[in-house]
Amino acid sequence: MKIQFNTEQVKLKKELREYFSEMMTPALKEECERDLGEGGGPLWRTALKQMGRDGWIGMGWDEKWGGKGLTPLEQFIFVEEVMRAGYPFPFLTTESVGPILAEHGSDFLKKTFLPKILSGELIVAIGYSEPSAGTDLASLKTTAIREGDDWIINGQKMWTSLAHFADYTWLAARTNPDADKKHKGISLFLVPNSAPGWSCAPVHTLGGIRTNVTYYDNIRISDAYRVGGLNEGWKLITSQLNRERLSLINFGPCSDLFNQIVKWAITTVLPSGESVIEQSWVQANLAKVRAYIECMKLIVYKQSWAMTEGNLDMADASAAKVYGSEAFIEIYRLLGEVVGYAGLIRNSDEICPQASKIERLYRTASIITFGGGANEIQRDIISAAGLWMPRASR
Amino acid sequence: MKIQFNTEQVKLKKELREYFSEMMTPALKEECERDLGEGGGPLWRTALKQMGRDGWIGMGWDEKWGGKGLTPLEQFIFVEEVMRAGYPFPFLTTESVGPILAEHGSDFLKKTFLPKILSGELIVAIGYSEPSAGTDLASLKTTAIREGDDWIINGQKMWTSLAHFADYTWLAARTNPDADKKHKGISLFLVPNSAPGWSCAPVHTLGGIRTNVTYYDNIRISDAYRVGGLNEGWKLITSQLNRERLSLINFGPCSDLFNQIVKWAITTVLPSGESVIEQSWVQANLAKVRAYIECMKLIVYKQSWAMTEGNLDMADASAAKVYGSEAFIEIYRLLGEVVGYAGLIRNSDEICPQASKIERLYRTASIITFGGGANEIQRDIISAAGLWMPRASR
Amino acid sequence: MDFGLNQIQREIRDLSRSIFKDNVTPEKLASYDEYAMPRFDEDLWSKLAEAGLLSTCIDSDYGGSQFGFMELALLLEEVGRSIAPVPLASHCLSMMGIQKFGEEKIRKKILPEAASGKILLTSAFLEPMNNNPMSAHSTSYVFDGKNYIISGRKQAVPFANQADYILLSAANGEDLVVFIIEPGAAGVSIKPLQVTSFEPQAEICLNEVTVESSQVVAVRDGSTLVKWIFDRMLSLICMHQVGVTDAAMKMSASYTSERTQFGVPVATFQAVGHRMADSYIDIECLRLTSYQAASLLDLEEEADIELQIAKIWAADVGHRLSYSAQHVHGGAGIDRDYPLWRYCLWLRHNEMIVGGSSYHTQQLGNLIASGRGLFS
Amino acid sequence: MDFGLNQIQREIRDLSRSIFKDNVTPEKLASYDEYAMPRFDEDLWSKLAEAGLLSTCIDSDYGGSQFGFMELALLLEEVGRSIAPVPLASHCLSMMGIQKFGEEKIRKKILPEAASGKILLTSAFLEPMNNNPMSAHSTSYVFDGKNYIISGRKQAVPFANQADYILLSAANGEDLVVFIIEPGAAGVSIKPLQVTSFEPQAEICLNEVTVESSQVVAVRDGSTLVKWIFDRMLSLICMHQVGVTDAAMKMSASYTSERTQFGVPVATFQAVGHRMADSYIDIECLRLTSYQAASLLDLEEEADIELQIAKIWAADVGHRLSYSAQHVHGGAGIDRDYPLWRYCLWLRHNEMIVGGSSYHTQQLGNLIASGRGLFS
Repeated sequence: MKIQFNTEQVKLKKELREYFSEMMTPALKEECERDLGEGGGPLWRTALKQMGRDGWIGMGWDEKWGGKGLTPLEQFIFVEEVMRAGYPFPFLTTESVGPILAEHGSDFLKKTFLPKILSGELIVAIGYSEPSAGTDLASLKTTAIREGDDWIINGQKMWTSLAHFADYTWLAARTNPDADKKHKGISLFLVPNSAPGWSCAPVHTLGGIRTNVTYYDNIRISDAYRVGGLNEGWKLITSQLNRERLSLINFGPCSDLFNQIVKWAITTVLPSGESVIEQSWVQANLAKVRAYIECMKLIVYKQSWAMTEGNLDMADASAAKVYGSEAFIEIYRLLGEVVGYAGLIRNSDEICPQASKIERLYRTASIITFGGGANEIQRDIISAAGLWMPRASR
Repeated sequence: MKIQFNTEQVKLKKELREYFSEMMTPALKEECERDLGEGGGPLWRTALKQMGRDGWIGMGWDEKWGGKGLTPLEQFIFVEEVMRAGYPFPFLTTESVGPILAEHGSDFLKKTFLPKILSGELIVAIGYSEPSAGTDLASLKTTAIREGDDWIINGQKMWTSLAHFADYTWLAARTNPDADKKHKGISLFLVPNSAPGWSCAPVHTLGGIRTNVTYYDNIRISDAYRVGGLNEGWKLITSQLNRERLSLINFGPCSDLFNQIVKWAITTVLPSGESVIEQSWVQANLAKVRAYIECMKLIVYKQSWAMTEGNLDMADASAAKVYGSEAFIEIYRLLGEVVGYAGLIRNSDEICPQASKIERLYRTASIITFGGGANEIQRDIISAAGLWMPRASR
Repeated sequence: MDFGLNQIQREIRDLSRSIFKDNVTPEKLASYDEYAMPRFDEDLWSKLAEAGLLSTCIDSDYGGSQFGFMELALLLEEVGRSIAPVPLASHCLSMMGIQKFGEEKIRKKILPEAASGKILLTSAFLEPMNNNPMSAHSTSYVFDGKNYIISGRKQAVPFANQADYILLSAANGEDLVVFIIEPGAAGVSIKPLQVTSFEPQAEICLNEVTVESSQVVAVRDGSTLVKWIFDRMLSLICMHQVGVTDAAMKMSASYTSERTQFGVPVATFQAVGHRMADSYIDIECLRLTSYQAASLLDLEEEADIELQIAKIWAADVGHRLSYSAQHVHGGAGIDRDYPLWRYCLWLRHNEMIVGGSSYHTQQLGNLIASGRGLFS
Repeated sequence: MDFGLNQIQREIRDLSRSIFKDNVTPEKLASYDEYAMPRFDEDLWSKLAEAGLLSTCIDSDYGGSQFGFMELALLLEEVGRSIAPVPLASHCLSMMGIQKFGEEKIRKKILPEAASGKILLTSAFLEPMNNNPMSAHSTSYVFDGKNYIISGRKQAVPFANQADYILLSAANGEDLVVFIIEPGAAGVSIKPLQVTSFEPQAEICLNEVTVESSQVVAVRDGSTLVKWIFDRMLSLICMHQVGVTDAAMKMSASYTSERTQFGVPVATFQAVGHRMADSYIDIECLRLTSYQAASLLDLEEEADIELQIAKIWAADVGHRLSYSAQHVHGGAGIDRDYPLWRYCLWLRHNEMIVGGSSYHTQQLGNLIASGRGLFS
């Protein structure tokens, strides 16, 4: 038991921080801000490929796919630092789809996709939700019907984030409508967003961020693009979501935000003559934020360590997702109180340079409490898998 | 809309406060403390009868039962003040059983019981819960079997608080084991605790307070002691619980406790030289307590007003119970933090005169989150009755 | 003690609710999103004026209906329920301040036109980094024997660019004076701010603005006037929040009752039902504390403690309800094609404006430490 | 970075868990209820001594196993899990303080006997109304050229009446000196306090107690010693709480899985399952922050920020879990014939001792305001 980084890890963190401080040019920063922390712009693309060339994206990956062969902990340090720098890293592709593909994909798929993912050349969107299949994912209606060596895909997906600039969609479709249980008739496909019949319409959200409805109209793809066993897609979905849950809870950006706000509060003087941080309620708010983030950090470090040890626990992944998603909301609120009125202003950072970011973060924070598997489902998993409590049949 | 007392009500409050400050002699106070705020001692009995003779207990009651004919609001002011004075008032008898009896009892029962209740001469305990019927009250197994004009009662009840000094038990028993729904086979009886076959064993609780298991062994009582319609006891149970919920949330004692702690914090100096209340976290704790209690006050006043208007809402009664029971817990915690180590000491009030009371209150506070109808059930009621949301069948 | 509405209050509530229901639609509200145009529905404003709802608290001498503050407060609850794009709070409070503290000449000049909606008023009391308009002033004046020369900055001024007159406070040492100025006066520059809720708000910079004595609303009791209006502003923010929260909760209750997953309405999952039950309790607390504060102000009684408590609940409940509502809606809650999201903006606005929960908790704590706030 | 236990740590955990499991039963614990007798199982103490568990952190020179602080911390988790009636934390920390700061003479006199359990040690650093033993001292000494004369008051001293020696701090101006005194010394009076958890605790009054130079453990670095022990005391309170919370949670999970209502296990109601899930998350947070603080102290690194955070969680989780556990148990949770209630007493004890959550949040806030606590 030693809950501190070793010397190499400390060195790596430092190296990465320097790398990203150079990479994040003002122009790239501006582009990322404009894209509301979603990425997809040309400079963003270029930077991603550069990271790939420099070997960062695959730090914790096997060398045969272009990785560096380090552990999930080093991989996590990389993701933490790249996010901390303000770069919208496509972690769903690299940290959740990629590893599942490496585990369950055919040799063809692995050879086709993994090197491109690790070199930052290929982005994958996730296509699960449908208008009537949200939390109840297994009731999805998009179909894939076999025709010779191909599949014909028809359906509609909701909340396909990044679809408008992603290259492929990691798509769940019904391949056996007659299965005795509905989650047993689903298979997973990698559908090129360039395929004829694919289309996409924007959905605008509270936080200003764009997501998409995607349509699949008689899309024909080869069986070679099916991932894992026929009708065995449910296992891939849950494994992918397990990984996604972890990568959603990245504390890099909010630990940096905390640092910035503390410095601002120490140096900013109120009309009354005292500094912002001299107000005791500000101290209490910052202390609460500090304690929240500290746990977030330890939870994700522990899970990265568990992945290294090969014993990532299902209840713990769900716990990380519930804790992190709900902690983010409280953190943004507490920091919003500290910056005060400035945290309501969208178009000016005159009072506090981080205030308009907090304004926006507050509006985006709910997404991951229901996205990535609603927190209710996660709590069901925790009490069942973590505490062996029986649960109601659904 | 005018959320302030009128002149008469202010006057009444003042009159009551003076009355109780005289009534609560040091000897009576000591007896009440010794009985852990439960009552039952000889001085307590005497005082109750005196309050009855002085016409207070029945303030809001019809004059024909010995009441004064005022409204539920005046009745509430009385209960608030008597509790505030530290007198363990038997509100279950006077504020929940009494009114239900007045509404549903036969003339015989009303004439037999109401005048005695209003004169402070008769205490009733509640007998619902059983070893396997807690939240699922309708599954109770205690039976009442008809024999001529009488009923023969057999069974066991849990958590029969006050039973060891009460005169009667308000007992729910199964009178039709074959009813199509289990809550349709239950009737209500008033069983004298002096009846042959009645016995009682103490159960000691976390907070030190005694409750009881009561046993009913072939108790014979006349049908005249049945309350309401045969097999229609469920309605009486829910009505009684509705009233009980409200009377559990009495903010008199905790508003007084708040006042005492504030005064102590203002006048007590720390070794560092500053007063307790100069610590900003103490101010924040006290502010939170103040805000909690204010709502508790308004919620119960509003409901007393609603009773006066004859439109007490079921969802609101449940909301009061959930809010109040959970607010008490937070209040005792926040005040406990303020008094610090003193709030862990059972046998000395040297540091802070109220500290050992807080020590005990913290240990008793959970009871009303599951007692009086578990808060889960109350929340089910609120979403269904207050928001018209469908709920799962049980 | 009466928690019910009287005849007049019921009428005002029903009338305003029906006007808002007919005139405030998601389609209309959409036209103000992202400041596409100033969030001020002038047609609706005229209708409110015609119905006599702009002048509930104004004396009949000036064309008003001469009701009390409670009636205005109830009206604001309806503004909140519909998130109607009208500057009711700032306009009415400015009128009321003039009526109570101004001299007859200024009242006659301003009130009849304001009561009928011909001109629009607003108030500028708040300043940067300061939630308390009664202390530490960034706007000051000097008196040159004839005129007042004002310099400084005001913040969070609603509808400054739309208003015909602005009530504005400025200090000279301990003295606080309230003036009435025109937005176009020399030395006044108005910088529009875009805020969470899309409400027109502005920062006002005053650079040696010259003001005549006739423009003074309150000289000796300027700080009394500022406190009088500010108290009522706090109260109306809370009342607005009562309406916003209630509407968002009911939207959530009905959405989850209709949306099915796993073959049953989402509402039947106990976790969802209980979260809504907690919202119900939360809103009852907000409602009761807000009504209480308004009721005290209606009686011209002091309400310092009660206002802090109401604002704490307005902030806490706004925060909790916003996330509960979004969460139980799933994706629909954040989709700009579904009406909930604009309610979330206002929940946030009312939570944070003039200070969040932590700030007001500390304010309440200060009052308690000074020996106030004991229960009677 | 390693979140796992090494071989030695696993052995210590398994050994201690099995000793506590065999020797700490509800029946035995019942004999200490309401201070019927001092809550100190001397038989169990001997068994721990025999197993070498009293001296994990003591050098082999003095008969110890020479492990680190982390091993002691893990041992305290097991004490918490079983709420074993043994004074392990106060005894071991006093030994460790003497070992680190005392002179060889005093070490030789005390440590071998303490390591083998023949004598019992405790520490008296806390004072009335003060959670910080490093400042504002109510106990002071004067040096008369030969001896030290101590007067003042100490509070919350565990097992003062059972101990053979007490480490005690006293101040003279800015200087803080730590002495080792005998409870029976002239001028020492011990007033037993009855606390929530039934742990033997006492207030110590010192009335001109004369102490020789040989009894000084740390003179120049007295405040370093006090902080060194106090940090570790905070850490062990948190580790104890990890064990208490984990046991109470598991008791609740299994009770609700077995208890049926409405024909199904209570656990199958989503509200119950989710409340337990929240407890699971809570305890994970407490565990990780507590392990982290212990790990830093194990490395002799500074852990001011991390200790405050761990204690905040220890308090918050203790509070929440106590009421969750009681609640989902229904009546059984508060029935003294069922084992949960004694866990609730310890949850409260560990929550409030040396300050609750609000106090420590403010302490952490002070550290942040002083520029410490930024993320690296």
